[in-house]
Amino acid sequence: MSPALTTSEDALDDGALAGSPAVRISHVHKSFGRAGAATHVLDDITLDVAPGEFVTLLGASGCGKSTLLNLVAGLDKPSSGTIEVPGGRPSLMFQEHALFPWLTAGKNIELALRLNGVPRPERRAEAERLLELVRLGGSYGKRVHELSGGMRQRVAMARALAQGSSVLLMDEPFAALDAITRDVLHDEITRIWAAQKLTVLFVTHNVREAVRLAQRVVLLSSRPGRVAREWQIDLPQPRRIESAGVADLSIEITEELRGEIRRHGKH
Amino acid sequence: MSPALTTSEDALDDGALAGSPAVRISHVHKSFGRAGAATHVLDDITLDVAPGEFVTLLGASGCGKSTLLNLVAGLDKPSSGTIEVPGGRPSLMFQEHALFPWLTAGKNIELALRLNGVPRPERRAEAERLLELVRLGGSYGKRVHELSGGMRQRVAMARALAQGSSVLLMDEPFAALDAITRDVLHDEITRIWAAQKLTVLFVTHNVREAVRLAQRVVLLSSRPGRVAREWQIDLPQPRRIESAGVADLSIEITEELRGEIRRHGKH
Amino acid sequence: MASTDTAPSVHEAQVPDSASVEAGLDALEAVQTQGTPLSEVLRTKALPPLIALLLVLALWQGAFALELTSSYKLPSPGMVWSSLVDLWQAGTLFSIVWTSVWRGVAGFLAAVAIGTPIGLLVARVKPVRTAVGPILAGLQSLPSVAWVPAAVIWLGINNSMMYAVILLGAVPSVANGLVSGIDQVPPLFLRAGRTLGATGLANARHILLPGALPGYLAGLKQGWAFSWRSLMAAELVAASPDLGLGLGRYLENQRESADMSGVLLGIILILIVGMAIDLLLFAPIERRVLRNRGLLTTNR
Amino acid sequence: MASTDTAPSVHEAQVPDSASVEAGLDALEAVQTQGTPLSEVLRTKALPPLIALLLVLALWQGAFALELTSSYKLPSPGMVWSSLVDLWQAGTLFSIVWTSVWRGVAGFLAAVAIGTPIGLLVARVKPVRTAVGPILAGLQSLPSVAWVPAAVIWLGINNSMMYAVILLGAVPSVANGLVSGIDQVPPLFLRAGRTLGATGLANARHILLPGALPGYLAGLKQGWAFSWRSLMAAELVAASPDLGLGLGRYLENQRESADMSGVLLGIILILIVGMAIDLLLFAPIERRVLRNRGLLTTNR
Amino acid sequence: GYGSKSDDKAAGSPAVASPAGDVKLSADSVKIGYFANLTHGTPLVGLKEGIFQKELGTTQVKPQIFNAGPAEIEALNAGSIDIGWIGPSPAINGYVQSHSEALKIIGGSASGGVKLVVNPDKISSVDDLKGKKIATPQRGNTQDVALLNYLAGKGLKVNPDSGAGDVSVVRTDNKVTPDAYSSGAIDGAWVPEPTASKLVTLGAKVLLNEKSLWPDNKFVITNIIVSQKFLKEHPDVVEAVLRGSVNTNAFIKANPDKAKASANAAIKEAAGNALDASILDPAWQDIEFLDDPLASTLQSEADHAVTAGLLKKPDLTGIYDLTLLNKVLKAAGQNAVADAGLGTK
Ligand SMILES: Nc1ncnc2c1ncn2[C@@H]1O[C@H](COP(=O)(O)OP(=O)(O)OP(=O)(O)O)[C@@H](O)[C@H]1O
Ligand SMILES: Nc1ncnc2c1ncn2[C@@H]1O[C@H](COP(=O)(O)OP(=O)(O)OP(=O)(O)O)[C@@H](O)[C@H]1O
Ligand SMILES: [Mg+2]
Ligand SMILES: [Mg+2]
Repeated sequence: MSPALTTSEDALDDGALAGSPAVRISHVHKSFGRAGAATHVLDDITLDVAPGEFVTLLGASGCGKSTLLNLVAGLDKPSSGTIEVPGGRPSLMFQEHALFPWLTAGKNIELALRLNGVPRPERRAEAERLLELVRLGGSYGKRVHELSGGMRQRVAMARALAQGSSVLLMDEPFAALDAITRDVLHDEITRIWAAQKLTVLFVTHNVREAVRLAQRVVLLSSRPGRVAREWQIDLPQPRRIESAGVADLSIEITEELRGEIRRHGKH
Repeated sequence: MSPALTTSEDALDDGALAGSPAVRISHVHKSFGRAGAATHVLDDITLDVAPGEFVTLLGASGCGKSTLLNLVAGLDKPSSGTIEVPGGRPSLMFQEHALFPWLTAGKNIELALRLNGVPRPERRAEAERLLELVRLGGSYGKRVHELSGGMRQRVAMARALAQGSSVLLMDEPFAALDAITRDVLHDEITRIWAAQKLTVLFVTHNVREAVRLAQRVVLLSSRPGRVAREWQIDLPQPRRIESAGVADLSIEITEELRGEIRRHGKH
Repeated sequence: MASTDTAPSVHEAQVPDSASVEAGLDALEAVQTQGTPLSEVLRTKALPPLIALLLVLALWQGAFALELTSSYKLPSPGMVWSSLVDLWQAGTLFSIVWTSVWRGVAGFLAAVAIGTPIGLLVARVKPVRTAVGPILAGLQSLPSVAWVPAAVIWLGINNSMMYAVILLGAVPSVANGLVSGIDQVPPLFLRAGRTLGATGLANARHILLPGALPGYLAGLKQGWAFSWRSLMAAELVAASPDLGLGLGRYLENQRESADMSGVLLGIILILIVGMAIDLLLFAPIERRVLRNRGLLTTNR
Repeated sequence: MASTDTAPSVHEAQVPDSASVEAGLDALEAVQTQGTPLSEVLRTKALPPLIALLLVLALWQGAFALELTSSYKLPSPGMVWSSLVDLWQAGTLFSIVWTSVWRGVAGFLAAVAIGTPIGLLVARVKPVRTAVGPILAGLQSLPSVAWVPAAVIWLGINNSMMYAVILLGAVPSVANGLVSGIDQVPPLFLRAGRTLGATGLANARHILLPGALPGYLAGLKQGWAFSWRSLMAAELVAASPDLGLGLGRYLENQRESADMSGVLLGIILILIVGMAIDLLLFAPIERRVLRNRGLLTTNR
Repeated sequence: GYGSKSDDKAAGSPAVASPAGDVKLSADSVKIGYFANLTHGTPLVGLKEGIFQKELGTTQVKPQIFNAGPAEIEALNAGSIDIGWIGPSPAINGYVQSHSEALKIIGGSASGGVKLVVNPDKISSVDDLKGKKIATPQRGNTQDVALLNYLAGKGLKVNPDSGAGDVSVVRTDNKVTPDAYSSGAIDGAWVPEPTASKLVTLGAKVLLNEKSLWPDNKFVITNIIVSQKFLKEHPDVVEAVLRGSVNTNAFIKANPDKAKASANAAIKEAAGNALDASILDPAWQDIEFLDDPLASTLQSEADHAVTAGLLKKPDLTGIYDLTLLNKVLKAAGQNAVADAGLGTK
């Protein structure tokens, strides 16, 4: 990998060295269930995310990615180890859209704005802007059950952005989207990330997507989840998902992922 | 495209000509809501699926793929037009897993077996076999909330297979799966389809996946949903998702899809 | 099967014979939803209750005509009707109904105002739950009549006594309804609320209460039933000009004078009030809540 | 916030001051779940109710000691205790409690058996719903005492009269609970059931009832409250040697002899039975149902 | 149309407002409790005819109508009523349970009006009672005690708590008793008027009139009680009410038919329905309205209750305070009444 680090990454590294990462995960273990029949899900995860960094998490189904995101969001407690998010409670976009069925699409976003302290007169316009951003202009008044699967995911993404936190956690945000819509949103999220200097921790199953978006790709192993390997992605932005650079790296990572999965037998 | 049709496809074409498709969708319109504020979702869809055929449906997010599958499954009524499924109620795998939270993973599958008339002594073994198939051996006793997103999808797929209907409708069954697990399941579903002579109508966003699996790819346009174009896929099975043939066709279809989406502006 | 049972006829044909009764019912249910004309609305909404009413009246009159029992035990519908006419002409009908309804509604609203915060606390604060939860359940199963002596001794015979009895009957019910509503809110929504930064009151207002609304509404309906029944019990204790003549008292008076048609009229009036509150207050709210959440896809 | 409020301390520090009360409550809730030792269980489960009990007793004794009112209006805990001792020594305590509990439980079970199919029909068959739904709501708000004369005329003074009154009180409640439970079942599950081929009874058994279980349970709890209260009302009206002496009758007897400590003892016994049924019957079922569905992630 | 038969409001209220308004009493109002029942004929008639109001002047009467004794005692304890007409057993219970603090009996009002009525098809004489079901209104109330005492005298044993024994004693609300009788759930009842006469209209026969068991055919059925606090604070008001009571009883004796109609009208006003003549006439005839509280019969009733095992030996000393009554009677030129040694010391 070429050492063509961008300036922003330099700054990030400095920040990391200065001891103030945006997310610091140290020696985190997590298991579910009672002592005897516990499932050990995460095992000694240590990971720092620098402010303004875009990290994607890859791993087999069931390896513990969502669990890790929940821990970082403060929704669950690690069995041992510590997690620090100095910038305050992160925004989280759940794997299952988690939109409130008693509110319309627009009102779901407005609720996030409201709890984020946005004054009432601005909320409506801001909500419509965010809907426009996820290509759902005109769906403001739709109920959750009137949206298609992909539309729900996009509303959830808009709501996560509305939370306005500097750390953004996203759990497979584009899984239910067609390639074209996804491409558009890739561009948008990269733009927002750069413009607002967000720190993003992004879970995906799509290796190309991971490479397309991230500054760093982290591969988790399964049972228990450990950090198996990391890649610094030094390809220049804006990248294209079809580009050869992305494809080459994706093949390398996929091979590694395949190896990880094979090592743990059938799961 | 080479005319390398397999024998089974020949048989299908004969069946279709003989006037007995497994699914016959004729001039189906579907709109939601009351007269004034109705959303017109599907517009004059006509589509026959021959017995034993594997058809994938592609289309932008929100174009009406799930709606069409629901109609075929008999869960909703077309506003006009008719749908016939002579072979009886099809199996449907929902986009949102739809597992019953009051049952364990295994019991969810056993319920399908039971309603399908499988005698009690065989159910347990059959359920475990199906779980093994979706690489979830050992998750029999897990509750739905204890499964990861991808695991839920796989249990739902196992449950759909347990229904034992000759027509199988699948709504983005592999959206939440990592590439490796998905590859394995691609092989499994192709094997089962061939072995049990199933008729499959399969919705996906992943163009490569569509090409990898299908005998025919149907592209739906958006707002309202219409059949925009169809492709017969004549690549020999077993195919590999990374193969050049699949990639080439995928690029062609993606281009077409992009055109479709562009034609309807931002949605 | 309102929302799911709309399979095209081709599917319908596959319903096994053994379930044909159910299928028949299903078919009855599968009402066309789009652009229903007025006549259709009347047919589906007004007809069934009307038929039910006529059926009951016919059975009643039939039992009377067959002289199954003497007329003082079972008066005819006509006799009850003339009791009603008497009450109408005496000019007391509305005041009787209104006295009770007003008191019941006021007491119920107070019970909601008190029961809701209690329910929130019990549902969300664990020590309060272990300490207060069973007490609420116990209170709920304590008959109102048991409270009456205590309430009378402490408060005297007046409106505050009535309200105390209503509250003791209805508050636990409202609180319990909210608790079980909150228990049923999917944890995903609670977590989503948390990541949105909803804590304390904001959490209650934006997540817990709307999330628990369907269950809470069920609790409110039961709470209304308890209010109304407790009120009837309280009205029995004493009659005084200050308290006015309510429905419970009216029923008791008819009972004392062994006027069976009056008793039946009282029962019917109480029934009608209960039904009216359900139809005019709870049913529309419930329908709206369910529809907004996509739990109700056809119109009822 | 049992399931969501377990943020690491770093997050905890960001809770704004204004919500500190809530935060305190949250902290109280955040109980460690893994491998809780017995002492811990006792502390979290037994302590709060015990404290609540002691608090009530202290307040009561305080009110008595301050002579807020004369002792025949508010007897001391000690006086109630000696009433209990009397009852114990007379050897009638258990028979009194048992007579009522047995009758109440039997009536309640019958109400469940009758109310469940009615609830299913009302929830799923639209004409039945429009016709019978409001009647159920009306019946529910009809006080049990209103039924007693009719029940006596038709059935006499015996156990069937008691059961009739209990059923009329509890059946609508159970049925309504089931209806609102079914209304809350996400349509996705109904559709899933349908594609699995669950129709008619199979649908009820495998999809509707389990799907509606949390709401249904809430209805059952209210149904029990109605059963128990109706039973008390029925016992008040008539006592015959055949019927035995139940709690409601005991309470009324004490009231008639103006024995306030006896009245309070009666109230407390009724409360205890209500709490016991909740703690021993409903709470474990409810906990299990919620836990199985992941609606309850920490142990209560 | 609506309200076309409503009573003229003025006609419904007591005839006389207040006399020349010479004396002003110490209280602005007095709350009086009673049942809308024939044995409470004194307050029914006296209030309807305005006899009380005449004596009370500007002090307003606030009537409060109860169904049952316990509720009235509770209301007295709560201060919701000051003076009440009530049967002997709730009066005794209220007095004893409050350790002599709550109330005093300050006068009598009625005697008689209790009968044992039975189903003639099943019971033709006292000897047939064995194995039958006889109703009383409440466990331990006056009629219940009387029945148990009577049965004991005939050698029939009954468990006082459950009512089981040689005769099944069914304690049931007076309102339900006629229903229970017609459904065959009971074979007879020892009940006060008008329930007794109601049963007779349903085909029952009077087997025994309770007054025949008492000396002079007299036993107390209704007393006047007052809360001790009120008696201490407003003796002038209590005296005025007693004067009203004495005058009413005299009025009833002088105009039996007018009084009967007046009582029935008061019942209609309170309960919405008047009694049928077939019930009213025999019942009214059997009740004697008098000022004497028949203190000795109260003591006997209590003794009977103790014998039957329904009461612990009560200390009734001080339950009566007949000073005011005797003062009123003396002023009216009548004889003083005795408190059988149970008066205030
Ligand atoms: N509440 C729970 N109780 C028990 N086990 C759980 C619970 N939550 C998650 N697990 C287990 O933890 C493991 C990791 O789950 P997680 O949801 O983090 O996976 P994931 O990496 O997000 O997978 P996917 O890509 O399929 O979403 C799974 O094996 C799952 O069964
Ligand atoms: N119950 C409903 N009421 C109103 N509109 C609905 C309803 N169900 C679906 N729609 C609308 O129909 C359109 C198609 O929805 P559908 O779920 O079929 O899309 P889809 O092709 O499956 O999309 P995706 O790929 O995102 O899942 C959407 O615009 C949606 O808003
Ligand atoms: Mg996940
Ligand atoms: Mg879809």
